[in-house]
Amino acid sequence: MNTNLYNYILGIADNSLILGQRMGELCGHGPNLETDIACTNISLDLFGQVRGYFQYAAKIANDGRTEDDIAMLRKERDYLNVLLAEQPNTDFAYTIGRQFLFDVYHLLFLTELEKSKDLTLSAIAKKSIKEVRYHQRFSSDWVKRLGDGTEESHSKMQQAINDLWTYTDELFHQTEADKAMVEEGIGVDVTKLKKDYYEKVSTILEQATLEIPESKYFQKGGKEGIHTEHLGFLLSELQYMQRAYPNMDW
Amino acid sequence: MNTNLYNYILGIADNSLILGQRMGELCGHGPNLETDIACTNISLDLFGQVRGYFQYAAKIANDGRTEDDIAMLRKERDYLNVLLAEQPNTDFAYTIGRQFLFDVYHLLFLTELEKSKDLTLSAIAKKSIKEVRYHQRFSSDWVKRLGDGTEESHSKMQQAINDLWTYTDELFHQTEADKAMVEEGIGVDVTKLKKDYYEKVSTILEQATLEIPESKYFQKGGKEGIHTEHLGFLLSELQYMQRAYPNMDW
Amino acid sequence: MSEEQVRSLEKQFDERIERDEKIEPKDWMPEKYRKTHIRQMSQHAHSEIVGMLPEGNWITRAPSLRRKVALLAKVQDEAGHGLYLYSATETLGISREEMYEQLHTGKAKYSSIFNYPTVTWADMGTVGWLVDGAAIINQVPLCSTSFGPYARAMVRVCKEESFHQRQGYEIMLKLCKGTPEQKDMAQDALNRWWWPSLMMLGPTDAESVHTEQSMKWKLKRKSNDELRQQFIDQTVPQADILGLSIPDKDLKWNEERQSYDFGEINWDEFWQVVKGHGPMNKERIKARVNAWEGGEWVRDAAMAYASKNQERKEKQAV
Amino acid sequence: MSEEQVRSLEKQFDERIERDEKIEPKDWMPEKYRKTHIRQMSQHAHSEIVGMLPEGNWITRAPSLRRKVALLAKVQDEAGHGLYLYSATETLGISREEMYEQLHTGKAKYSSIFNYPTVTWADMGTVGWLVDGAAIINQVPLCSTSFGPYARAMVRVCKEESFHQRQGYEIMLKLCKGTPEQKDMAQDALNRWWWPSLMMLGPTDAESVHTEQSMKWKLKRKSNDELRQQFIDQTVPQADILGLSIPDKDLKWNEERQSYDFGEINWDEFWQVVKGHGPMNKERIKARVNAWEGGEWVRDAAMAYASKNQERKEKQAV
Repeated sequence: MNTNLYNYILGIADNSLILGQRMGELCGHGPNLETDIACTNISLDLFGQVRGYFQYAAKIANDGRTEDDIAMLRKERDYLNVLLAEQPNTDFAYTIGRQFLFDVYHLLFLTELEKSKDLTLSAIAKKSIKEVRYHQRFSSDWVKRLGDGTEESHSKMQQAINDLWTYTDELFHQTEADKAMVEEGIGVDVTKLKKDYYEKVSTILEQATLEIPESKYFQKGGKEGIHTEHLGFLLSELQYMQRAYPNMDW
Repeated sequence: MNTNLYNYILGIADNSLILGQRMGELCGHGPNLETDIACTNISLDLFGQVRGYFQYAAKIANDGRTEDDIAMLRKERDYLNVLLAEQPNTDFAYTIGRQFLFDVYHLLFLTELEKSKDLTLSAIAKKSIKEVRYHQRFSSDWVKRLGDGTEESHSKMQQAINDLWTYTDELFHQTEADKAMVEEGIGVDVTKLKKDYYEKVSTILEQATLEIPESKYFQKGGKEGIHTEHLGFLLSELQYMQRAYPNMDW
Repeated sequence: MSEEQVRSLEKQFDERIERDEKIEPKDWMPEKYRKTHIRQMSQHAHSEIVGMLPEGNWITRAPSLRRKVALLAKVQDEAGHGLYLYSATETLGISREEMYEQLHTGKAKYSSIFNYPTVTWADMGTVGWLVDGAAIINQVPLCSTSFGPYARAMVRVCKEESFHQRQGYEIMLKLCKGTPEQKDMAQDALNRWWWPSLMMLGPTDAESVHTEQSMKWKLKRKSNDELRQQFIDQTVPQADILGLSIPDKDLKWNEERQSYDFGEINWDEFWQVVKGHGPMNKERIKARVNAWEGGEWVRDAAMAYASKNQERKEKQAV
Repeated sequence: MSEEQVRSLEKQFDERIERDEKIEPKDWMPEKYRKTHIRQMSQHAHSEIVGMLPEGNWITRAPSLRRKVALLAKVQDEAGHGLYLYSATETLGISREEMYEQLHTGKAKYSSIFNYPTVTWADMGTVGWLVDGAAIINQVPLCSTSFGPYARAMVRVCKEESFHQRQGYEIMLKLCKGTPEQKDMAQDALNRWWWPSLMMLGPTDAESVHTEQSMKWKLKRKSNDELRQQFIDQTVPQADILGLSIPDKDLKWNEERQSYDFGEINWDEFWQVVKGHGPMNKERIKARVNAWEGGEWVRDAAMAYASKNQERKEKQAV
């Protein structure tokens, strides 16, 4: 199999998988019905994308594994999502901050991925862009509402952005699979998205009357499968049924 | 194998297993170092007891399963602990309340179990009584401190007792395995512990200036493997390694 | 208004309903009609919202991506139903906040079935198959109820519910065609959910209040016992197809009635749950209250932001 | 006190230390001695407490009951070490609350190794083997340090630590004798923990402050670089027994020095972590602050209860 392509797809899909799982945790517990619906909807969109990616990955792997095997039967060190995606729902400001910092990246990324030589990836990207544009609008709007809302919400939103900021730089790190795929005209050169990303993010943060963090220190590791301590617990839920009842159809 | 004896042991052991797991969750997060140490110690004692019970159960089952297989590879419907044991660490008052309401039962139970015709069970009981007497002193002391402490702690402790009270009656329900074991002089007739239990509990609650709940409604089901929604999540952590890495030695 | 005027309005009102005309929010209506509708519709909305919790419980643990997506979509639909049922109720002059207040303090009820825990994945099947099944039987007649906003909401709800029911049944089918372990799981879920589903159709006619008036207003077309019989007659053959046994030793086909006879329902359990002492009552309300209270700062921020924005616009307009 | 008197006291003090006499809390001591000891001992206590977190992270997921019991016991020991190190530090005139305050605000440090995440079960092995191993090398000389309470605490700590280290090594042994998957897990953990463990022994001598004074007070017997070399020389053969490779391509036996040469340490990473920007710094402090703040009402209750009890006793005595 084309290992680089396979790993490349996993890198993309795991972001949606893990973030989708986080959003799914909130279902039924949102601050009001409208946001509850929106968060569930984001989760739904992300899992829809995940299915597309993993079905394709299963085809490439061609070793009998299904989309579910790939999604739910890897070990913690084999998940390639960025650390940002796995951060917990500490409060609604974190949920929104995490979503926003990912959405801006996600939209830039998919817009480039649509130009991929790989037609399957291009097609998934095309379909996803519409969804992610909506996600970005939703999360940006809420960043503004919370940032420019009350004193309390401002401080919570700022705190969330400060804490999550440290995970943004990783979005623009290239893995070996990334580089190989860029070379082949299949992958996106994420390093080129960085400038636009921070500009877009900064614009929204300014509109939200929030300070742009100045930290020079960033965390990375997710793309190499070295995660924060949060991921293991998320996986124990995600994988529970597949692990406890192996080799069954559902 | 002696199915009744096997199930009887599981019923006892699962209480300690699940409660031990709950106490273990708190390790490093207690309100101060002394309570942190005490809670970890209770968890440690309970898991020590669990090992004794499950080693014995494995011997009885005699089907190649180990103590760990029995502890960690059953399905959610096969855990026989009382609902009380699985209630979450909502706050320290719940943790203490849960422990207290269980400890009083546990000590009464073990005191009877020590008289069992089954020498292994009797020996485990004898060893455990010393530990559980300490647990009961710890939890009773804290029920009093919180009940008769500040206004805030009083209200939290009362709330916890009110909520947890509904799970106390199940402690005195007899399963089929219970009845069979009582008949054989192996098991404890829990129905006979009820009066002493509520007397002891009431005495402490009164000393703690707390009201004794008057609810006539109780929850049960744990002894038949029908649990609250909390247990599944607890199990997904408890079982994670055994599920993800089957048939390995650690 | 004179008593006579009121009586005349009431007469016209009754005649409109009789003629199957829809009553709209701006129309005159008897206070009792308004109150009854607020009670029933908000209870219905609450049921949708609380009903998200037992299924939401399995979202993070759904066994396949396909099922996870379907479950998310289903719970989202329920939130949507809640949303437009609340909106429809608001047309009667009560705010969503007031309705939440009633839910959180226990003044308003919701379907008591949601006070049972979802303990295995198979419960996602039975909840869809039985609970949505019973709900549809309750709700289909409401599509032609007299109050316009409610009737229109129900048309939409029923369409989605029947999709949900099929989805639940399909989960069961898959389990029953699966390994023995899966089939056991399905049977176990049926064992736990069967009786609560029968109770879902309400107390026996003998103990049911409000019925006569509700019939007149077309809030009800059949009695609880009739609906229950309909549910049983429809569901038993479905269980047969699954190869599952209904946990009722008294259940048998009555050739004469062309209907199933069935065993005694444990009404003590029903009333215990209705009165707030079911396995999950406290948890459900706690979850809703936590979400609402924990979300207060978020809602406050949204309001503050909206009014700032409004001011900004007004300033620009000057 | 005149300057001369102080100098005389200092001279006597230095001589006592020279003679290997223990300094006790009530003895006169230079202010700098007190401050240095408060800093180092509280930092040591904090390390025990924060060090509970990375291992506590695996308690609920330990792969066997035996390992779970051992892990609980180990973390409990660490809490115990924290407890008597805080007590020993309190003899120098600082309260536990003040020390916590310093920890929570970032004024006080703790061993920076605990700012790395424990991502697999094998990390429980490497933490015991390498982290406790490095700790012992740091701590054994402290058993004969000049300040009595610290020296006595360290005797106890070191005994338990060496038990912990053996326990960690045994976890590694089991993994390395297990399936290929388990051995990979062990190698992966070694890869991640090796360099941070070397950093644990402190900055290179060139960059190390306080050293000379600490040597005099027997807070330090060897330089950081000497300790690091000792750690490496001791650990490499242990890795060989496990069949694991040290992730350092420059590592090789130097026949002349009878010691291992090793590669360049990434000091940028070290300083980044020390300055608070390691992978888990924020999380660790947040966990401690949450426990402390969340436990305030509990501590308040205990105090209120104690003073009520005191009053009751006094009344009875009257």
